[in-house]
Amino acid sequence: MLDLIQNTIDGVMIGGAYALLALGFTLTFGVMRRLNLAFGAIVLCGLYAGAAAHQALGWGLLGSIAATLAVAVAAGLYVERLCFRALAESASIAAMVSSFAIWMQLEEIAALLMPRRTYAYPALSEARPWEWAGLSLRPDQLAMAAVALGAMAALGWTLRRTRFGLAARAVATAPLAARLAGIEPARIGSAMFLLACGLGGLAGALIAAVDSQVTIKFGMWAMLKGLVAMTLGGIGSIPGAVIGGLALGVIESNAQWYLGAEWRDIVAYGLLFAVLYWRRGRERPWTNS
Amino acid sequence: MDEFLIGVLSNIGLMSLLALSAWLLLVVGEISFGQQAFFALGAYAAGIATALYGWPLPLGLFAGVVVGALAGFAVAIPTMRLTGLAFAIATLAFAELMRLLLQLWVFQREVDGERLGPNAVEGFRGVRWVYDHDLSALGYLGVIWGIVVVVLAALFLCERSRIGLACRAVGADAELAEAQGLPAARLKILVATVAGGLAALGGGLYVHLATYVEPQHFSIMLGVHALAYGLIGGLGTALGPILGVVLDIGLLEALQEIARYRMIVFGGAVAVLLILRPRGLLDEALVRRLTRGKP
Amino acid sequence: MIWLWLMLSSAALGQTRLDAAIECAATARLMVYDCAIALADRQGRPVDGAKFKLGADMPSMPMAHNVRPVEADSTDAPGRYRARLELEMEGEWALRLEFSAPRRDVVVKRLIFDDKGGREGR
Amino acid sequence: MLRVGDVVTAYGQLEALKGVSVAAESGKITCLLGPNGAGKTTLMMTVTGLLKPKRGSIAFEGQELVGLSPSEIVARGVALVPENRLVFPDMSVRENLEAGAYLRRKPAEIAADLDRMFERFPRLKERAGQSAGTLSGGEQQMLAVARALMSRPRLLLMDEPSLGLAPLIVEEIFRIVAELNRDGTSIFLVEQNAHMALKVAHHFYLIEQGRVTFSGSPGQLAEDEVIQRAYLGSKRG
Repeated sequence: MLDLIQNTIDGVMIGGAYALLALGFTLTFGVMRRLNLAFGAIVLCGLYAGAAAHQALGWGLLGSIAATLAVAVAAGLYVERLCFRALAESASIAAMVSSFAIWMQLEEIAALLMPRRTYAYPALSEARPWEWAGLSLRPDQLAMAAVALGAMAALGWTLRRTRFGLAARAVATAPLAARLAGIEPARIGSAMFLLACGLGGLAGALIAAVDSQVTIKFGMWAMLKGLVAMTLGGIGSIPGAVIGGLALGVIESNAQWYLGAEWRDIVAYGLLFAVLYWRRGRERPWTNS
Repeated sequence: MDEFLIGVLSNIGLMSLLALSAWLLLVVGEISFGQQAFFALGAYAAGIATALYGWPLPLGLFAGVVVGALAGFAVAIPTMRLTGLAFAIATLAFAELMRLLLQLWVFQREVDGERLGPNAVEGFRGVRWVYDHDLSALGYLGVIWGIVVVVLAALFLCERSRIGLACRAVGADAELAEAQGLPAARLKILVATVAGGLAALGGGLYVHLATYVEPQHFSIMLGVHALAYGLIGGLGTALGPILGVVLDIGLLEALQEIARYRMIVFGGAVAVLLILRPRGLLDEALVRRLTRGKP
Repeated sequence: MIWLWLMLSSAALGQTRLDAAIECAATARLMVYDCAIALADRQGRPVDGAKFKLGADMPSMPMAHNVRPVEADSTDAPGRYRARLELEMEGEWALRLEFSAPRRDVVVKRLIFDDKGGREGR
Repeated sequence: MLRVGDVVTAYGQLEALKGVSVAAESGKITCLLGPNGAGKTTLMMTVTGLLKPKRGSIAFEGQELVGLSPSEIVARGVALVPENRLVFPDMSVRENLEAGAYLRRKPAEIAADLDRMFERFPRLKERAGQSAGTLSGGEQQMLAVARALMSRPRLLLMDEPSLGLAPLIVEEIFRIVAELNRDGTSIFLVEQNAHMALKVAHHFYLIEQGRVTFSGSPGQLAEDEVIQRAYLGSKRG
């Protein structure tokens, strides 16, 4: 029982970061109906920039996170202009494949500039774990979960309470009606795309700071986790992305504990396949948001 | 011929089979991120047949194709009711499951005093039929391209058949095709089966060239490349995916000066190309214009 | 046709298979490594006079990263060879030894490369 | 106020509007009647900038609208109540109305207009917090009208407001149309329901197969014939 609780706590912590990655996909998918395959690579570029700032300029945690966010948004702007803005409405497969090509491009640039296997990222916290009634809690993981939660709350507030959020939800639920109200879906889509890249950068920075390192494989990892978490919660649903992220974290940590590390991802993918099968994979962009 | 060139040409042929597999599904309107799983199944099945049981290569390849096609069929049945992104992610989930299970799978036999066979993350080494039978690199290149040409010829024949036309109709608009009495779901399952077999054929050929495979060969990276080649080359003809592979692996790899920057050049070029031609270089409209007037 | 020819091609040759141990050291130039290769037969006896090329492939993306193979040179030590390899990035690589003598054969070894060098393992 | 001159709009090779000229006068209700597929919705989408005409001009208060984006056209004072009551189903009634005022920047004025809408459409006030997808068809139509009004248009375009609604509700809708007009909004509406439209319109056009085939005031053509042609078109009838 204690194990289950401990695993669930650990799972929720990492699940917060997964949820941010999933939201990155959901926000773009909701407004643009497009899958951004370069999402992981965008996050990777940000993290490499953060690590470079840390290594070359001696920047600390906040500086590195700022560099990560800035470069992730800049890379996002490049991807948005090249792969999404320029392609007509009907060419969603082309936009996806084009973003894949840019994924490869960004990763190659990252590997050329920084060809080492691992780079150090400033640690979130080096405080010792807190022990309580047989449970342990890592302060850095708690901080990660708290920041992720804060970011999600801010996102929720933005969507519900601001003019931009209102417009974004209008575009997501009825794009034609939104245009008739004077909202420009392309502009909202671009802004949402960049916001998603920022959230992805934040999630990446949190995870890299907990691991205090980053490798070239992070981009692919982030993309897969985000995609799986988004789909678990229902493709395109905002609360679904949050629930999917948390669920993925909890499932993974319990599967790892009870079945072994090699089964962790097997359980996650098996469940994903089953969820798609039972829910018939309905796409529910931004419902109940 | 230069060995490096033979190697590159062999890779183009192998990748073409995988790209054709992804392209077939694109033709019926489905995006698959998971064709690498069938490539893996073909590689493991064919390798087991020749290396562990001493089957001749053709029989081993055939075994691989059967396994791949059966798997393609088995996966198609539950996934065909999904559409769009959900289908793509389901194929991804399947392929990753496959890869992770291969990481656990140990199946070894003693052959000539050596333990051979799939060995979890260590992979499957010692598939040396080609070397044991002293088939030259050039000879094996001939085998690969002989098969690619046969496959292409078969696809061209299909393209002009009733099934080919029906597949195009389903790809253009599945609901409309169904309303016209075409069995869209069954056609898609048929295509997924053929695509599974085709990818497995590529995998079987690959393992005998490389002499070894390991599960991480078959990550999503491989599958999405295959998918991208299909779209870049063009959806209009089976030559499209081959053109896509040649452009990437062939042209840029062969120019060694820029090989290090290959993905930077290629990635950017693809993005620009797709803005100009969202259905690829050899898209349906171009193919129609080129073939117009011919019998 | 192809099938027939393959079926008729020679039966398995009785042979001595090779085993290789590889270690690579980083050089002053980034991503360039000096690799030392020890060849032995299955009984563990050093094998001299082999001719082979050393190539590399990234297991995470097969068929795409073709590093042009380099010829390995023999050294004075028994069964020892060396080759200088240039890679595209650090990480996991499958090194492929393609032999033309004593007989055509392939040995594949997986190494992990970092700033110090490349070692076998995961 | 609105002058549409010789507009041709095509979907690929197919010309849906083959040179349409209509005008809507300030302070009046103008009505365009015609059967399904005659090009009514295409004309609405062309005027609002959702479709680009192949040729022709659309002038609003003397300014050319062709080439402007839908958002710029809304900003000039032309708003469309789209066909099929296109509301934002997952947003509340109040949020739907706020979205209608998206281009306006003065919160106080918007709030005042919101109150005015709730006054005019008490049913919407009752359901202000409810999501729009749960409203009845008639309520959704009211919401769509109110949302368009929230942009403070000088010309309100309406695309088949009576479509798929029960007769009683249709009457209410047309009562509101007349009321809005009395309060000073110019209205240009397309309809198939000639009977109701002729009751409120000051001027009407008939459109058949992408061409305007009649222009006049109600009464200039026998109602039976108008109804016949508005439903079926003259060539088939």
